Amino acid sequence: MSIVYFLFNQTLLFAIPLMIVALGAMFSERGGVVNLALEGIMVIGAFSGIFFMNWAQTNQVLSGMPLLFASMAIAALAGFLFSMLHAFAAINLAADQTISGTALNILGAGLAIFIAKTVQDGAQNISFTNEFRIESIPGLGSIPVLGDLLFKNCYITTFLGFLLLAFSWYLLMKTKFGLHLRSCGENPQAADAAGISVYKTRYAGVALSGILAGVGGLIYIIPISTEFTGTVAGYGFLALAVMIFGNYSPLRIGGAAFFFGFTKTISFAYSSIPFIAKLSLPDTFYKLIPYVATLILLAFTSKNSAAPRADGIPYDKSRR
Amino acid sequence: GSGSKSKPEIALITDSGGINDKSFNQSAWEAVKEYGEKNGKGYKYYKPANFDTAGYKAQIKNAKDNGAKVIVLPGYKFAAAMGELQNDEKYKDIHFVLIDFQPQDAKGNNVEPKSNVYAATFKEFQPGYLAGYAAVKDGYTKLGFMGGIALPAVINYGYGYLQGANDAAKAMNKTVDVKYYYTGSFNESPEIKTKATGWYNGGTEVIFSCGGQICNSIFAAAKETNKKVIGVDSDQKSQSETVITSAMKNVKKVVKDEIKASYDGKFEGGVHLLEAKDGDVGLSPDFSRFKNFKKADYDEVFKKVSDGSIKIVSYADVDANAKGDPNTANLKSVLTNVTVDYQK
Amino acid sequence: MLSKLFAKDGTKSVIASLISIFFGLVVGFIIILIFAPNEALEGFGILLSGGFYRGTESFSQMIYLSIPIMMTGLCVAFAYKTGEFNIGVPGQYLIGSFVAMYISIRWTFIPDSLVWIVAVICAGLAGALWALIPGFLKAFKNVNVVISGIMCNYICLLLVIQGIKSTIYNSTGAESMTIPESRSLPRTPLDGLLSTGDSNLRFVVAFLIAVGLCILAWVIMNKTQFGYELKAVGFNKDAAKYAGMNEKKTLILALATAGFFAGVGGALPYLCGSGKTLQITEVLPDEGFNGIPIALLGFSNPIGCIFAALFMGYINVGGNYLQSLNIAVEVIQIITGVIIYFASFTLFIKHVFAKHEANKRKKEEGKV
Amino acid sequence: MDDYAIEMLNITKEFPGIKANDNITLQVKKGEIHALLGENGAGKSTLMSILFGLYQPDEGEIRINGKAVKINDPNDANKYRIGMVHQHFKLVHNFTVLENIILGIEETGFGGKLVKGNARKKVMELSEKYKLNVDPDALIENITVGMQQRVEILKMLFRDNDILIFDEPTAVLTPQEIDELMLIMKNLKAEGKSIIFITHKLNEIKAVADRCTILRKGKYVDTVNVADVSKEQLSEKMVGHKVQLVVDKTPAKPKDVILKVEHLTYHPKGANKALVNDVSFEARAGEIVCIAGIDGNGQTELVYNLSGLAQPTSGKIYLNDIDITHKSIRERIDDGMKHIPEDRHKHGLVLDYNLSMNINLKNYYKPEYHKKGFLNFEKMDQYADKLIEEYDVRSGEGRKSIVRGMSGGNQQKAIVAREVEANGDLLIAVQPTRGLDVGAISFIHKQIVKQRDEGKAVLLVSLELDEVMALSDRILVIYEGEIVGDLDPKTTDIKELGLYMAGSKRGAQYAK
Ligand SMILES: Nc1ncnc2c1ncn2[C@@H]1O[C@H](COP(=O)(O)OP(=O)(O)OP(=O)(O)O)[C@@H](O)[C@H]1O
Ligand SMILES: Nc1ncnc2c1ncn2[C@@H]1O[C@H](COP(=O)(O)OP(=O)(O)OP(=O)(O)O)[C@@H](O)[C@H]1O
Ligand SMILES: [Mg+2]
Ligand SMILES: [Mg+2]
Repeated sequence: MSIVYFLFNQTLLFAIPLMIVALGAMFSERGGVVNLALEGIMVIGAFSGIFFMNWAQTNQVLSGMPLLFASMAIAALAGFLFSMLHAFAAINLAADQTISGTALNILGAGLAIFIAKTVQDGAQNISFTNEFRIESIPGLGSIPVLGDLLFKNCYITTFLGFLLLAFSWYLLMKTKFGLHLRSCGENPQAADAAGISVYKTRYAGVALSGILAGVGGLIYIIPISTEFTGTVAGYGFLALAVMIFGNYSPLRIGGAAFFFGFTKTISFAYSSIPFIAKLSLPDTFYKLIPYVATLILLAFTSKNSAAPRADGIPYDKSRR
Repeated sequence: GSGSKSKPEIALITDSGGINDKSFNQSAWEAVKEYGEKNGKGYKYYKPANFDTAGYKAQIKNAKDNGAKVIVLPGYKFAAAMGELQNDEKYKDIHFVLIDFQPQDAKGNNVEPKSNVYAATFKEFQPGYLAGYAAVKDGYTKLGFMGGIALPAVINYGYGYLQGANDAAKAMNKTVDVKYYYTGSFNESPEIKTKATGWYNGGTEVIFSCGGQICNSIFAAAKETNKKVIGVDSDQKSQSETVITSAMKNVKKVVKDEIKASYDGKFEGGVHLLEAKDGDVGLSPDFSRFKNFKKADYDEVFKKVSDGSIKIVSYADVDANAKGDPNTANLKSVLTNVTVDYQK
Repeated sequence: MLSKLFAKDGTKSVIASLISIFFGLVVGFIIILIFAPNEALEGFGILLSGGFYRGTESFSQMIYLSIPIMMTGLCVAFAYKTGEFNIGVPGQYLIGSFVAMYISIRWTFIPDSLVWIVAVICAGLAGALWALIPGFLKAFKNVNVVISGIMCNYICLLLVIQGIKSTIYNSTGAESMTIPESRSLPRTPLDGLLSTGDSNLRFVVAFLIAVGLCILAWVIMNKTQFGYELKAVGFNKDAAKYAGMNEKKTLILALATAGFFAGVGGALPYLCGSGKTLQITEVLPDEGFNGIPIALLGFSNPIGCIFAALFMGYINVGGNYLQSLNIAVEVIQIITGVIIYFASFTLFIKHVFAKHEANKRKKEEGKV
Repeated sequence: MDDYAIEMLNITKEFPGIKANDNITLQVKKGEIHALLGENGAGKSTLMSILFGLYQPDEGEIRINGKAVKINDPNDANKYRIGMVHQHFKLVHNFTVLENIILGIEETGFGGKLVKGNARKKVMELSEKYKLNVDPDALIENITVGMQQRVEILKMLFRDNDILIFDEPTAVLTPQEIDELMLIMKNLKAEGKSIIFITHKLNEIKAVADRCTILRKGKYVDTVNVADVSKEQLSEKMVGHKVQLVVDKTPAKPKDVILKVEHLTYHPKGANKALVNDVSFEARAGEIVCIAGIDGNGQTELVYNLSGLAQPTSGKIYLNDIDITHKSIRERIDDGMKHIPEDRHKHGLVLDYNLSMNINLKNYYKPEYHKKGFLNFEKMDQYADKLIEEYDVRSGEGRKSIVRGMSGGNQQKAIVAREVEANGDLLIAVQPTRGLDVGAISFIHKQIVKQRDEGKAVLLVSLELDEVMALSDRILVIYEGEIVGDLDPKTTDIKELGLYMAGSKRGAQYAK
């Protein structure tokens, strides 16, 4: 049984940050702005969050959960500000969104390392102490099965992830804002004619993606390391893939993130799963699983892509 | 910035790794910096624009053009470049300190360093042995080894580790399981963390983390599962409370010594094989995180290792095609009390 | 005469790119000024002198650096014309590198002087084959090229690592072997003239191949039926289909052609006698991703890619020399990012042009 | 002084390179239906977009009920109770009818949650009152174009608008739907609402409008009382010279069978019934066979099957006795199929290519236009210039013009030129005059008749009964994917045709 807990736990490790960032991307794209800048935004989020954390920990300003939340707020803010560059280009200047997204990826990585090196006398890495893991949540941790699955050896960010999933679904599908956002992604002319400000709404979509990707960058780093080295190792692009895989809809994005997280886990934890370990295939074989499985699944599920119709097309009032 | 204000006489050039890689680059940089600051010499860190022999050569030349007198080069990647440049008259007045490799010719064969080239290689299998020995002596029977990339230095640590564990087990009349893996990277990642967590969950008690920043992920895994880690290269106990000991090679000391020798006019080229005997490798001096293993136990085994009365199979003794495989015949034959689970 | 030149779309793109570069440099200067005020002027001077900073030595470095990114840039640009964002370029590049290395090192039955030709062509074909995967998935299964490209990159990476380990592994360095100089590209007198610092380099032929392929791509795109179909598919898939074009075949062929360019790009730097090796670390090659900004800065035009790649090489060489001061090299990345960011405004800048022209025309009409 | 609901005074609006509106004045009285007439590109939509706040005028003033106002965006328009049914519907395809109607003026509850209860009630009431018959929960993509238009109308009614703008609402409707729309408009007028009605169809103007303002090339021409002028006078004012409204046509002399369709059935995956069901017919050289029917009865799919854009489930298609059922589109073109597509923007043109490239869209691969794969641009341009001249395709820079910037009418002319001039015995023309002005229509009609007279078979698919009656030599009526009647236009009338189209009558040979 403990193997199940373990697999679940590790799946969360991959799935939660991917899901949060992918949900962010979803808001941007459902509003009609392609956001390739996720990688860069994640880096900026992680950088500022960890930078702040490092500062707070060395100066003993904050600690524990308050520090985690403060760092997340910083990461969110940084992600938000950074994403505004994309929004400005994509929305106000009708820029090619692929180009501006790529630009921000380069810029994000450059800025994070440049600043780190400059303020740390040449050192690129920013270290932090992980004081945020929860051994067991009092009460909840002792619930049979569920307690072991969710409430032991966990991070508050896991619950935040689930909360965000629910929130994203509600926001997109059930609220006025969601309706406006979706209309701007599908048919901005219609939205405009209905008196909705396409620009403002799209800004909001990109802003949400910036906030979520910023936070996602931070919580990607916290459980896996003790320092931030200036990269999120392509997880921004993976999040984009998860978003497309999840067909731009919140619940399916959740599913896609967990599928990907699970196959990732299998590919690195196979040696702990007795019957798979027995096969003793080469390591590379297992490492290929998540990518090959995703491709195969995509081949079967991509016929009816639900990409928003106006996704990536700058809104120009006068073009019909 | 990564250097001093005055003319950089002491230069460090890395390959693709940076100066806080928690590995030899970092140790070497600390040495360069400390020496430079203390003695008022200019120092500088350079990273090549492209990571190939041409790029390394260009950066070495750049360092020279900027006034370097001592150039420290950690890592095998510089072997070909040094093989060429040491024959170049223009570089004969510059002292080179090479860490972990010696110059190579165009065919990839090692060549003798010239008198201005100090090539330091370490017997990593010795601290590796000590680490394995100490861990088993301390009572651990389920061990892990995670190397970054199967470089000779990394392999040496691993092979020594297995043999140390084996000898301790033999002495205690036990058998020991070791999981053995090269992560294929010197950087942290969720994948490595998952792998390590998987091992810990499967019963592994201590993992020898042997590859720069992968320790970040292994520390995180150990912390979550309340398990232990053995650090590498430098004393890593301050980086995580999960570190019980570190298998060290004293890159920092060597670099500092050689820079000093250069300024003191005592620089001596050639290949220098650094070992326990001279105190250049060993375990970190603090034994407080062991349960049973004591300083006295260490001193005893250390003596045997350094005087050569224990023979340790190293990378050099194994067919190069093994690519770091711990299951080669001559290694297997000595591992009587260890079962190695090699995940390749 | 001049005004006619200015009215051309191409000219506008060039001007837009130049404006972007200008802004990128200004921002770079400001950043240097903020973080290293004392060295700002000197630093910026080094940066601007770039490929000329240390004479032929840096000039040859610039050329050498531009070769792979010119090819990956061309790859991205070519696919972009069919409307696809080929983010799978690192994989196509990597597989080209591996195939070229394997052939040069292992196919000893081919004479030394000819092996580079086989290596380059096979590397291109390997890149093309690898690009077929996203191509087929898109054409027949409607799989988004971005996501299949990302997946294929990782798959390729893992396979290549496995391939290196089992064929051309150098255990001392835990990396691939190097291609022997004798089996590299031919060295021309010009190589000797340019690479004063390095007697092994042979990048001139590589550069000529790269530039030649860019020109070839331009011809394909603008002068041939295939190019006509390719752009039609890129602009309007349905209309292309209606007109009897096989839009699936066109898409697949276009991606394969793009992959070919990336594959060749993967081969060239390893054949330059620079001692470059393939790593077994699980990191995708930078040269692949760096093709994206090249394509974008070159406004997806093959000829534009030549200049964009040279420019990138230029400032990267300059950036490298910045290390002599206390300015982190990443300032180059920041400048590149800013340039690309401004390049995304091309449409806006062109718009400003259009407005300006309309105003001018109005004034002229007013005179009459 | 008259009681004007709306006055747009001396409006000027310029786009890069063109004055779309040049000092135009439009005055609409309270409670009248005011028609706006003009050729393609005359500036009607632009003027209305200004009124609706989508564009800002460069010069001029707007007054509502005598008060000068500034309309910055559709919200302002809504404030002044102006509503608009756009030429291209402004509906979100994957939203429900109800969601589209409330979009922008939603009611929300706790936590920003959408509350739809009241809106649904109001929509149902309005739907009932005006007999619009909409299902509030249907998705837009699943309802017919006619129904979509009613949603647009409901949107205005839901917002309690008093000034209603209809931009070419009838271009996409069936005769029955047009009649219903006219009725709805009259009802609205009776309630005191003011309506601006844009159309190219003169009899619609005669049928409902009180007054009519005519524009030509961005300039104001005249405002007239509809009752006082004839159709001919109207069209003359519109184009600036006399136009002939009826098609000159001699009786057909049908010869060999060119197109033969046998038991063609098309049932795509996911559809719950066959969209084309066991259709058989022939078209001969020298005749115009028309497929008539209400939109959405399988015409589009039938043509897709014939042209190769879709693969039939069963049945056979022969062109000149060659079985082309499984041939590629390219092969069909080479076998002599010419096709004016229904959707000129989706299929007919590569909007970002220039005119020459578009005219040669189906030529470029032919031997005379390339040498070993290299295009012969000179030849292509020559050919383009010839067609541009012959068909009077107007654009800013001739063959170099990017087609996206050309007016709809000229875009259509380019397609007609390309298809008509191509070699081949069969011309399939789908709604070739949709949304075009009389001048353009009569030109295209002439070309079609000329094709017939040159001995080609013409298959015309049209929703416009006037066009069907004027052009066809035989009429096949399609209903729910089946052919239900084979009629002779000389012995039938619009009324009877309507019965067939509505499915309430079937020809003897098509009895079930
Ligand atoms: N956004 C725009 N940018 C540039 N030119 C435009 C734009 N919109 C319209 N035009 C030009 O303005 C003129 C008037 O266009 P408008 O759409 O008002 O015509 P219309 O009378 O509605 O024609 P139609 O009957 O085809 O709908 C046309 O020549 C058109 O090319
Ligand atoms: N971006 C644009 N630039 C220039 N002209 C434009 C632009 N968009 C539209 N137009 C012009 O505006 C006019 C009206 O466009 P619209 O798309 O309504 O065409 P249309 O003739 O009504 O055809 P349709 O049958 O598709 O409705 C056309 O003359 C078109 O050329
Ligand atoms: Mg119009
Ligand atoms: Mg129209």
